[in-house]
Amino acid sequence: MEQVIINGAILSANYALIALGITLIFGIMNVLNFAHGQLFMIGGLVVYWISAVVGLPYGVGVAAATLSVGLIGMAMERGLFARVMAEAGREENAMLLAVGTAFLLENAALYLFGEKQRGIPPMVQGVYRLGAAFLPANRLVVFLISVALVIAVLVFVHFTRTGRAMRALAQDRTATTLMGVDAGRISMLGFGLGAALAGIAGALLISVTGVNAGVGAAISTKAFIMIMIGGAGVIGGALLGALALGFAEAVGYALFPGSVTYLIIFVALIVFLLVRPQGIMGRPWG
Amino acid sequence: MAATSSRYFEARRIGVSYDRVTALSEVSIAFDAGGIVALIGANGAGKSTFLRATSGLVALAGGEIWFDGQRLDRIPAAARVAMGIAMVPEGRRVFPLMSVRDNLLMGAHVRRDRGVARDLDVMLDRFPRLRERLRQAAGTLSGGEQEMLVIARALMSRPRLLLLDEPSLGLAPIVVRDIARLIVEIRRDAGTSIVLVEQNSRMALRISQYAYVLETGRIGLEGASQDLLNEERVRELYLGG
Amino acid sequence: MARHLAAASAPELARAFDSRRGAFALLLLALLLYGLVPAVFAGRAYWLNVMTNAALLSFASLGVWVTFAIGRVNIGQGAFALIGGYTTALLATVLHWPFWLCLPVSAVVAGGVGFLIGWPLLRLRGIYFAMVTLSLTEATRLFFLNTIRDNGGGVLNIPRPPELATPLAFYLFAATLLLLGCAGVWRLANSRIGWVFRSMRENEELAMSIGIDITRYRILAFVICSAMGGVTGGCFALLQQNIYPATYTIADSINFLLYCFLGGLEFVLGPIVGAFGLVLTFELLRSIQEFQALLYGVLMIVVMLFLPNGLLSLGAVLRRGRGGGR
Amino acid sequence: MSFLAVESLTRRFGGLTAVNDISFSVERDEILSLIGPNGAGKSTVFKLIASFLRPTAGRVLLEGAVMSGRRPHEVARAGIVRTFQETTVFKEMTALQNVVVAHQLGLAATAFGAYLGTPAARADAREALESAAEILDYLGLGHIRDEKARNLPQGHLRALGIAIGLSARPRVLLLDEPFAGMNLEETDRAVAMVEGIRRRGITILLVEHDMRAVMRISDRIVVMNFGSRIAEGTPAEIRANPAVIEAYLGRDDETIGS
Repeated sequence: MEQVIINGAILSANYALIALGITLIFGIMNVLNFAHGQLFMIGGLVVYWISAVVGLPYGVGVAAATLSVGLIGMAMERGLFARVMAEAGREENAMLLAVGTAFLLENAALYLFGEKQRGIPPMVQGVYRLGAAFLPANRLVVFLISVALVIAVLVFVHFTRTGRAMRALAQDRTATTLMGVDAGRISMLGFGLGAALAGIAGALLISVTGVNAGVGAAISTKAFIMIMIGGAGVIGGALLGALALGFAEAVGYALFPGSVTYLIIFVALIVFLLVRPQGIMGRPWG
Repeated sequence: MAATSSRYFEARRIGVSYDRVTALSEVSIAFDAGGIVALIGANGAGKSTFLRATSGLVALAGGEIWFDGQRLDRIPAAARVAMGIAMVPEGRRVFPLMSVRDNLLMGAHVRRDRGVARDLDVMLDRFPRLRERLRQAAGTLSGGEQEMLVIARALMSRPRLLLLDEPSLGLAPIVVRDIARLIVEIRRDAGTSIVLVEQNSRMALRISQYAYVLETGRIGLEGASQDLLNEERVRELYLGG
Repeated sequence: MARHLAAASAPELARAFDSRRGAFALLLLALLLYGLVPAVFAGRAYWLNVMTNAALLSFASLGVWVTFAIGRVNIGQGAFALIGGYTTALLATVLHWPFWLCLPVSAVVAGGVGFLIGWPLLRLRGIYFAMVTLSLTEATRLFFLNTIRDNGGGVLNIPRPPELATPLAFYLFAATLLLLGCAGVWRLANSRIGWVFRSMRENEELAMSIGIDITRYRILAFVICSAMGGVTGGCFALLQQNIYPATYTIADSINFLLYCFLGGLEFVLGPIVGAFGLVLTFELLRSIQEFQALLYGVLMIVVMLFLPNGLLSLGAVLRRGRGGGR
Repeated sequence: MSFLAVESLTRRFGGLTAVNDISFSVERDEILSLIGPNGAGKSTVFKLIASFLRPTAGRVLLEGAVMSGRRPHEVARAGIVRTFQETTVFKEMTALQNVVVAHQLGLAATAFGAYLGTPAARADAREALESAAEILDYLGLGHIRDEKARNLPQGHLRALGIAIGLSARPRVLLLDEPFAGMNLEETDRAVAMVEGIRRRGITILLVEHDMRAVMRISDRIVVMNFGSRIAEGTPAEIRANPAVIEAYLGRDDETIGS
């Protein structure tokens, strides 16, 4: 039981980074970022390259991952989505562009890193015991960093001028422009921040589970599940979704063999959406 | 056309089209600093479009807009706020999920000076209802409170020109009276120039000095508000005389 | 409706409903599929196989196109291909039914599942529908992975009927299927039902206000789509003589969508042009193996940025460009 | 028994009462207008009658049959057809296609029959086409029938919206602000058009701001403010009603002024 709680908390914290990122992007740009898992994957592989190949400290790797994935995100916004949005075309076109980007990033990673699962040694050694449960020190560190980052993001969007503008933009683009906010710049920053969060999540998780070039689709799917549970574009919803998925996974893996857990999660999710199409905290859709 | 304007605000023969539909054509409006100008007319006459063109939400199809000696119509919407133009859009567009406080702070987005915290306090003194609800999500306020909030939010940018789009829309008469009083006070206290678009033409004509009547994208009538208030044609337009 | 309008009234109405060009395009497609492809690739098993693949993928994408027609982005076609594939596989290997019986049953089973879950699912719109159908693909994969115990959830050694033993025979079968599907969907798109679909895509409220039972038509579109997915799954199971849970993943569901987009959503031929175009591009890029996938990705993005209405809109874009130049 | 009866209709959204205990009735072949300031709840009443919203309390009856609780397409089939404000048409279709598509009621052939192209379906298509052409000509849209709706100016779009509504063979047509944004001349033409529709034997319920047009066209007027009915009567009665004047122009308050 304790083990399930510990595992659930660790998973939830990491997932929260992913969910916050994708919901930020959805809220601001109204784009479902199909490439989110690929951004996660690139974050992990950059850390692998910096620390296992080049040999620099892990911290440098994480910083490099954050920065590079954030830049990729900003480039995606500028080069692809801002253009599609400007033409006010179909919402689906932006979605499909994200699919194309996912494909591109995945293949770039395959070309550069191959198919192999890449991992790096844990940052810290040792295992703690909490009652009947085990808590590896490395996972504890990852957990603490994730929680700290989630709090930092919450503080940023709630208490800074730019963060406020991002929230405003997600709620009413026109009214935000009327406040004198440069919507283009804030969109780019928001997309960059959302991407960077995915990158950090990957950078942290590579020391726990490892990352390979093909992991993107699975991560994106998890990200979608989380925002569907919580409601797309709502920050509190993303955190709720992360908690729900993290604990559902932890409980499921403790009770059922392998893939049954996700089968149950998907079926439960579909049933849930039929009852509550807009998620727990979401805005009504359409 | 002159390369500048001697008036504080001047729209010269401006036109606006949505897709292929003409919303405004050859509209000229000019006024000097420190007054209230009313724009009245039927639904779809182009009143809101005029405000949207002035604030930069829609591009001009023709004509020029000058404000305080500067050509306005080529400046992006966001930058116009920094120049001192604030617009309160139709339908009380608060940021519904943000707190009242955050809504007000959004209004001061363009300001970098230290006076923001003090202005917030001043604003809350002026609107005690908003102080009571400072941490509440703006979407939960009543219609009248939301109208107060969006006007206060616009004032947070310390505008020199305030554009108000139908502030009385759907509000109880008593609240309309409060709003009207507030608009008069804003002009009196801060010397802010105000363009007021209204369906409630009597209220608009009462508190403004000069007024334009828009009819399907053109100016049908203009004059001192006092005169229009007694004008038979205006009465007719709104009561089916 | 369109053809009868043409018969019933002046030719300008035929133009208004744009039916003749469609008939012509269908004829051209038949010539290409039955004439050009066999003539060029006869005896080259590899290329015939590629063409068979493209034809079957087109067929499944045509189904997805039908859900696009009602304004829904459907990322669930992989689920129905799996359902159809497993239906055929199990009926053929366990009950030893002949393929020609398995295939229609696959369509019915997949369509039936679509019918049952379509009613609640189709109330969702926009990204929520897209995400829930995506979840459906994954849920279906996991379902088969967990219910079929042997061979990692796979069904192997599916017998092929002697009629379809050669690559050419199988190709001709797939081509025929595609032509039938295309003619069927084209007829649908131009019939009263197609116009009802179009009206729902544009504005469901307005459609309701003129008395259209949008729930019924939504389900109709989804069932057609699902059944076509089921048929595709059955055919692929036979072509490869096996099926695994991983035969159709989210990536495949997304690919069906991509074909529609790349070809153009405004055209019944869109998914076919998209599928053949992408499959062939992929094959042609094989010579530069190393960069194949990368280039493929770049191409996809470029097309979507510069031809947002699909490859088939190229003609219209060029015409407009020339008109504007003058 | 009234033709269309609205009985104690109430609708709340969360804590807000948008429509509060509204009752009125419309007689056959009457033109009844529902007026009131923005936000008075007219549109909500409209949606409640067309069953696009469910009432919190109260009901709507057409010739004694309860409509509330039925789905919108069923209510349309029963004869209550609504139009939408301004530009709600099928934008990517031509005017003719818009109106032909709207001919979904009273068809002889089933959908499957239409797919196969049975003789009944062919007859349907011919009838729909003839009727569509007639409606378009009648509303003065004959010359633009092959134009894509999205390219049409607003006046034509509004007429097209009405054409779509007429195609559904309504017995009661609910018109949502048909005169909004029209100049005097356009309004005159539109008023004549609405009167013509009434002559076709269609009862009309109108939501409108343009008082001038409303006064001319209506047999009776119901005035709403803040979700409640504040007056009902003939145009002459309404014009003389002080409550209505206040609702429209605001109170003549001498304390406001400069």
